[in-house]
Amino acid sequence: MLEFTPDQQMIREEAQRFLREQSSSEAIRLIVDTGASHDAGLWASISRELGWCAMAVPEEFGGLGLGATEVAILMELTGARLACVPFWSTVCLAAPLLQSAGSEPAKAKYLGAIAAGEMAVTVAYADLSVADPAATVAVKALRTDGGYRLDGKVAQVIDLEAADIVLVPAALEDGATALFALARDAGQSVAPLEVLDRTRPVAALELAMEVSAESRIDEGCVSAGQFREALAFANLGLAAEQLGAAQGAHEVTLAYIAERVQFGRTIASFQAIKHRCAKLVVEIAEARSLIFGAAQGLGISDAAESALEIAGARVLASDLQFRAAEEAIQLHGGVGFTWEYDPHLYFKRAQANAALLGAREAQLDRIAASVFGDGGVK
Amino acid sequence: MLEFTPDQQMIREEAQRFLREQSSSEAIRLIVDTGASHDAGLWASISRELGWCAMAVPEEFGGLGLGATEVAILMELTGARLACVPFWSTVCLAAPLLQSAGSEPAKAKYLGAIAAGEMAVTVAYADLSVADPAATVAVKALRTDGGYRLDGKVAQVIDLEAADIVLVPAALEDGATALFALARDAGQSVAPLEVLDRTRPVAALELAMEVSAESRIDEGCVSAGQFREALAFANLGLAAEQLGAAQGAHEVTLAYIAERVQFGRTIASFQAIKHRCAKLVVEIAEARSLIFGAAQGLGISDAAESALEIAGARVLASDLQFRAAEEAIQLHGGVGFTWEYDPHLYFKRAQANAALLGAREAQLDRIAASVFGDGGVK
Amino acid sequence: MSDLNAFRTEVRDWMASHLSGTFAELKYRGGSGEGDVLPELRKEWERELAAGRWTCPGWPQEHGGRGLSVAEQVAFQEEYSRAGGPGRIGHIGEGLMGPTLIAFGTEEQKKRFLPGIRSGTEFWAQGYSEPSAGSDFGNIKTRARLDPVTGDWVVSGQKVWTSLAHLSDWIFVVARCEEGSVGRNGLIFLLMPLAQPGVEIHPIKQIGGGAEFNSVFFDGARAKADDVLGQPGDGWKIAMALLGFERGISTLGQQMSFQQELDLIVEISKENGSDRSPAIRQRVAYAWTGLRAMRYLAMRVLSDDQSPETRREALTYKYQWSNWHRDLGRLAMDVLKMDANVVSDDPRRERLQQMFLFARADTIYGGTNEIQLNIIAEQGLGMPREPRGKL
Amino acid sequence: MSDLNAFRTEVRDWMASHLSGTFAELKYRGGSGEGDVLPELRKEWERELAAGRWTCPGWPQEHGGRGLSVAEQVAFQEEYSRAGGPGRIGHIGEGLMGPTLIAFGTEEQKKRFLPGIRSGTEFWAQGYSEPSAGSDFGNIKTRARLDPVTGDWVVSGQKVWTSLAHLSDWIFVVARCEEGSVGRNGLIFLLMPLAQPGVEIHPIKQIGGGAEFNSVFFDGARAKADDVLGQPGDGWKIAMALLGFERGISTLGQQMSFQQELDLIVEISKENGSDRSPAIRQRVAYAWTGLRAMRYLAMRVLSDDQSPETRREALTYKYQWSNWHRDLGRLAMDVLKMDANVVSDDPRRERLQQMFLFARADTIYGGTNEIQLNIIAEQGLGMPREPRGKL
Repeated sequence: MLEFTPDQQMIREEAQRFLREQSSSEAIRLIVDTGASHDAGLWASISRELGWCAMAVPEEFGGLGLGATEVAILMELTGARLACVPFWSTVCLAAPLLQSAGSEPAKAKYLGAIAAGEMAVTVAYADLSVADPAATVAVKALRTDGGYRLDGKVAQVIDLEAADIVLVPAALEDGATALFALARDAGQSVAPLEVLDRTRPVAALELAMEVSAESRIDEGCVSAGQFREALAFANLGLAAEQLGAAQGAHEVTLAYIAERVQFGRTIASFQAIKHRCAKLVVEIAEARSLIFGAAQGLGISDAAESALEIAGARVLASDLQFRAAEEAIQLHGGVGFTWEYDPHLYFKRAQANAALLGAREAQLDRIAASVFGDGGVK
Repeated sequence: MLEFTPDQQMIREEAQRFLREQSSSEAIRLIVDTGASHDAGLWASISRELGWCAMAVPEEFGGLGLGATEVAILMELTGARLACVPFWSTVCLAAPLLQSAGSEPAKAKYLGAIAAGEMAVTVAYADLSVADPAATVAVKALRTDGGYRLDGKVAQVIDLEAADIVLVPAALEDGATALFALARDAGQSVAPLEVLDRTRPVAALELAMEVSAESRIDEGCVSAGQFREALAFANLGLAAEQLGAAQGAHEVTLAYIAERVQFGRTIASFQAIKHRCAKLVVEIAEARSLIFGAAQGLGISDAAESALEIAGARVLASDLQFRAAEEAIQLHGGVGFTWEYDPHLYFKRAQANAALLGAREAQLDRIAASVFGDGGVK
Repeated sequence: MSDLNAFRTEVRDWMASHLSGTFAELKYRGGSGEGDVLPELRKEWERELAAGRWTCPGWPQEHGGRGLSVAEQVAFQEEYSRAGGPGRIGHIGEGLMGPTLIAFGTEEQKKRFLPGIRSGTEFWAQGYSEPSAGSDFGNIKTRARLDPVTGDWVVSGQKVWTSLAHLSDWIFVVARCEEGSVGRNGLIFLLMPLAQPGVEIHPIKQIGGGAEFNSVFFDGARAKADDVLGQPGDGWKIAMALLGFERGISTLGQQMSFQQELDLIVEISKENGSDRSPAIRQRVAYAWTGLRAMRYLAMRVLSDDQSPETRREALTYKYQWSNWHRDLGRLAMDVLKMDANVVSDDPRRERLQQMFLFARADTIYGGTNEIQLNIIAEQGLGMPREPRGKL
Repeated sequence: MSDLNAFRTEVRDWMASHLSGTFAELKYRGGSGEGDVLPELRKEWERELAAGRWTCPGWPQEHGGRGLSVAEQVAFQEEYSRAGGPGRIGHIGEGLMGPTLIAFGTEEQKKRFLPGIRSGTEFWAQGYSEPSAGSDFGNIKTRARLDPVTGDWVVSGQKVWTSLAHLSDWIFVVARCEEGSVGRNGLIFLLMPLAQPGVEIHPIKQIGGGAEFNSVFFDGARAKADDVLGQPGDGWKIAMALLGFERGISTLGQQMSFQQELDLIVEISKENGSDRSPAIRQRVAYAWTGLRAMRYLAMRVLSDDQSPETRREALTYKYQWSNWHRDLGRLAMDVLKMDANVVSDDPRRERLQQMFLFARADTIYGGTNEIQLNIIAEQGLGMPREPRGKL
C-alpha cells in the first residue's frame, strides 16, 4: 500500500514546523519587495544545517541516498510557504542532470558540494516552456586550443542570480550536446528580469566566452534519455511544489473565511463556499495521491510508465494550483487583489509554474500517445 | 437593439400555452412507451391547425414568409416540452434544403404541402454527426431509361417513419450531387432503430430501387453552398431546441427542489444548489442571446458571419442542454435516475442532440479557422 | 511480493478454468446498470465461487473465510475483475452483513447467518433509505412495534433503493422502535426474511431500462425476537459501522472494471477515427490520469496511514470515483458519436451505454455529491455545519 | 441606420483628429488595472472631450448633454473604444453622479455640480464600501452627525475601494445619520469635497502594482447642509438608483475593449506559434463565442424588452462579463507561455498582463460572483433567501 515510513513522516513534520517559522509571510515579502535573488539565511539553514540538499544525492557523493519521495515531501512544503530559495533548481533540476549525465569527477565535485550544502546550481535550458526542454539548444560550443568557446543566449534561467554554478547544455559542431558547468563569477552576462512571480527570480544569460576543457563535465555527450531521466525528476519536484502551494493558498483562505463576517455570518458558513473548498480537497487528494504514488515508483517501476504518471501529476497539480490560488483571491473578496494580502503571491506563482516544462496540453499529449499506442497524432 | 416584435411575442405566448397542455409528460410517455413514430394528434394540430410549418415558407408557396426568429421561437418551445413531432426535420432540415436547392416546381409542390401542414419531410444525409453532412453521400444514382436507379444505405435518418417524403442526396456518375424526393410508401427498406432518446425516432434507410425522373427535384445539382445555407438553418433550429430543452429540464428541477424537503429544509434553500441553478441561468442567458441574435441576423448579415454565430450557438446550447439535464438528474436525487420521472428523457435527448451536425470540437474548429484566418490547421 | 504473485496466479488460474462453459456468458456482465441481469446463473456462480472458497476470502478463518491480508484481498479483487468476473449478487451479504454480524452479532446469530452468506445460498438486501428521508438518515419513519406476546417486532413502513431485494432472501432494516424518538435515537437494527406476509417488493425501473433497485413495503411484517442485532436503540451505531465497511477492498476491483471501460473507449475510438480528435485524446489522457490518481488514493486509504492528510482525503474517495465514472460515461458517448444513441448487439457498445446511463446514479446513491461535499467541508475541514431546517 | 452610420463617422473622425499629438500616448491606456496611469494627461483629455461636447453625450440637452438615443450612445461607445480611447477618469461623474443628480438633485444642486462634470473640471469618487461591510450594503457604519449650529453634517468613518479618490475633487458618501438605525434605514447621501481637513486618502496597492483604489478615512470631515442629496434617510433609495445607472451603455464600449484584447491574443499566438495548439484554438473560439453572446445579451438588456426571460437574464450580465474576462486573462497568459511571467516594454504584452491580473478584481468589485449568484437565484428564480446570521 502507500504511506510514508516513520522516517519520512518525521522529515515531513520537522520541515513543516521549520518552514512555518522561517518562511513566514513577512520573510517572503522581504524578498518580493527588495528584489533580492533569494532568502540567503533561509537557504543557508536548509542547505547547510538541515541538509535537505543531501537527501537524494547518493551516499558515495556524501548524500543521504534517499529517494524521490523525500524530495517530493520537501518540495511540497517549500511550495506551501513559497520559500524563496533555489531549492528546486538545485535539487530537482540540476542535481538529477549531474547524476544522469555527469562524469564521475564532476559528480564527485558538484554533487558533493550540493550535498554538503555549499552550492546552489541551476540549468540553462534553451526553453523551459516545453515538455522536452533539451530538444533545442541555445548555446554553441566551439572547440578551441585551451578548451571551448561558448556563444549563445538563454532567455530565461531560473534562480540564475542565486546560483553558484550554472549548467549549460551546448551544441558541439557535430550536433551532439555537451554539458558545461560554469561558475557564476566567470564573466557571463546575466540580466535579471522583472517578473510577475517575484518569489522565484529569473534572469537572461548571454555567453560569449572561452572556457577551459575542465568546464565540460558530461560523460561523453548527453543523450536524450539522460535528459529525460533528469527532467522526470524536475517535473515530479515541480508537481509536488504545486501541490504544496495549492495547499498553502487553501489554508490561508480557510483561515480568512473562518473569521471574516458578511451578512452576520462567517463566509465559511455559506454552503456554496463550503462546497468549493471541499472540491479543492478532492483535487488535492487526487494530486497528492498521484504525486506520491509516482514518487514511490520512480526508479523502481518501468521508467516510461513513471514518466506518464509524472506527466499526469503535472496536469493535476497545475490545474489544482491555479484553482486554489484563484479561489484564494476570490474568497478573500476586496482584499484578495491587494498587494498587502498573500493570495496574489500564490496566484502569480501558479501562473508561472503552469508554463514550466510543458503546459497541460503537452503533458496530456504525451499520455495520449502512449494510451493510444500511436506515438502521437500530428 | 434586440427584442421580439409584438407579433413574435404573441406567437411565443400562444405556442407556450398550447404545448404545455398538449405535450404534457403523459403525452410524451405515450410515445416513449409505445414506440410510436410520433404524436400524430399533436402533429396534426401543429401543422394543420396552428400553421407552424408555414412560418418560414415564402408567401409565394403558401407560407407566411416570416423568418428564422419565428422558427427559433417555436423550436425552443417544442424543445422545452420534448414534443414528439417531426417539426425540426420538416421545418429546419428539409424545408430549407428544398428552398435553397429545389427546382421551382418542386418548391411549389413540397414547400406548398409543408406550409399547408399536409406533409412531414426529412432528409437522408449520409452522416449527420459531422459539421458538413453533405460532404459524403451514401447513395448512388445511376441514370436509367425511365429515370434513375438509387442504391445505398443511410445508417440513421431522423423521423424517417413519421415522414411522408424523404429527401435523398445522391451521387451521380460524374460526382455531382442530385436530390431526390421519395414518397415513403414507395418500396424503400426502412428499419426503425432502437434508440436511447425515444422522443425522436431514428431509422435506417436502404435503397435499391428504380425511381422516375420526376423524383429528382434539384435545380441542376446541389452545390456545397446550397447545402451550407440549408444546414445553417438546421443548426440554428437545433440550437434553439437545445436551449428550450435546457429551460424545460431546469423548470422541472426548480419545481421539484422547491417542494422536496431534506434535513428539514427545501432542497432549494441550500446555497450550493442555488448557485448551481443560478449558473444555469447564466448559461441560458448566453445561449438565448446568441441564438436569437444570430436568428435576427440570418439572411441579413454576412452569411459566413452568421454561420459562425450559429456554430457558436450550437456549442453553448450543447453544453447548456447537457448540464441542465445532468443537474436535473442530480438534483432530483434518488428519483432522478428512475424511468418514472422526466429527467432521463431530457438527459437522453441532450446526449443525442450534442452528437448532431458537428459536435462541440468541430464547431469550435470552424470558428477558430475564421478567427485565426488560416482556414484551420491540420 | 513473490508470494503475492503466486497468489495472483492461483486466482487467475481458478478464474480461467471456472469462468467458462455455462458461466462464460457471465463474463463482464452484471456491472453498472446491469445489477439484475442473468440472476439465476449468477446465483449459481456464487455457489461455484463458494465451492472454490472464493466467497468471503477476507473473513477470518473461524467464520469460513481465508483471513486474507489487505494486499491479498486487493490482488484477488483485481484478478477477479481482470478475468471478467461478473457483478457479485452476494456482495451485500459478504461485504456488509457479514462483517456487521461478526462485529455485533451473538454467537448464535453468527452461526445461523454466516454460513448461508459464505456458501452462496442466502442473499441479503439492505433496508436503509426511505422516500422522505433520502440521504437524511436521521429522518427514518419505518416503525417497529414490540409484540408483547411473541417478543417479535412488527414492522410497518417503506424502504426504497434496496438493491436486488427481488433476488434476495433476507433484508436488514433500520426502523424506529421508540415511539416519539427523533434523529439518531430510538432506532433498531432488524434482520428479516423477505418471503413473508406483509412484505411487498416493487422494482423501480431505471434510466437504462433495468430494475436493480426496489421499493420494499412493510405492513405488519415480522422480525423474530432473536433477529435483533445488538439492542433496541443501537440501530444508528450499527448502521454507521456497517456503512464504514462499504468503503473497502472492493474499490480496487471496481477500478479494474473502470480500466476495462477506458480500454474499450480507446479501442472503439481507434476503430471509428475518434482517436484523431485532439479533444478526445486529451480527455482520454485526463481520464487515464484520474484513474491512476484514484488507484493511489485507494492505496493510501487502505494503508494504516493515520496522517491528517490521508484521513481527510479519504473522505473524498466516493466523490472522486463517482464523478470520474460519470465523466467517463460522457466521454464514451462522445467517442461513439451518433452511434451512442443506437442500441446494438455489440456488447462493448451496450456496456458503455449502460455505464453512461447508470453512472448518473453513482453520484446519487450511497450519499449524493452534495452530501459528500458537506462531509468533506464539515468533517475534513472543520467548516460550520449546515443548519437543519424546521419543515 | 444611415443616420447612425453618419454619426459613427463623425465620432471616428473626431477621435482620429483629437486622439493624436500629445494625446496619442493615451491610446488604449487606462483600462483594466491601469486606472491610475497618466492622470494629468487623462484629465486634459477629459477637457478635450468636453470641448468637443463628447462628455456626457447621453445627458439631456438642458443639462449640457446631446440627448443621444440609446443606439447613438452605443455607437459612440463603440467608436470611442475602437479608436483606442483611454479609460475615462470622468466616468463616475458622468455615468453615476450626473444621472443621480438629475434624478434627485435640487435645481440649485444641478446648477452647481453638473457643469463641472460636463466640462471635465471636477472629478468624482464614490464612497460606498466599508471594511466590515464588503458587499453587505446594509451594514454601513460611517456616521454623519448634524451640527446644530451650522446645519453641516460631520462625518466619521472609513470607506474602501473608492476608485481614483486620490485624483478626484468630490466624493459622494452614504452614511448613517440616525443613531441606532440598522440596515437600510437611517442612511444619508452626502456630497463632500475631498480637499478638506478630516479627510485622508490612502491608496491601496493592487495585485498588478498599480493603485486605482483607495481607503478614504473621515474624521470630523464636513458636508454642507446644502450638499445632502434628497432627505436624510433617503440614502438607501438614492444609492440603489445610482447602482442601477451602473449597468448601462458603457458595457458595449467595454466589449470593444474586450474585442481588442482578444485580437491581441490572436495576433501574439500567430507570432509565437500558439495558434498551432488545438487547445488554444478551441479556447480562442470559445472566447469569441462568449463575447458574441454577451454582445447580444447587452442589446437585449438595452432594449425595452420587459419579457420575464430578459428581465431575469439581465441579472446575469455582470457575472457573465466578469467571468468571461477573467478566463480571457488566463487564456492570454497561456498563449504567452513563459513570457507571461516577464515584464517587457511590448505594450501588447503589458496590456494583457495587467488585464490578466486586474481581471481578478472584476469578479469581486461591484458585487462579487457569490453575491451575483445569490441575486440571480433569489430575484431571478425566486429561490429562498439566504438567511442572515447573528454574528
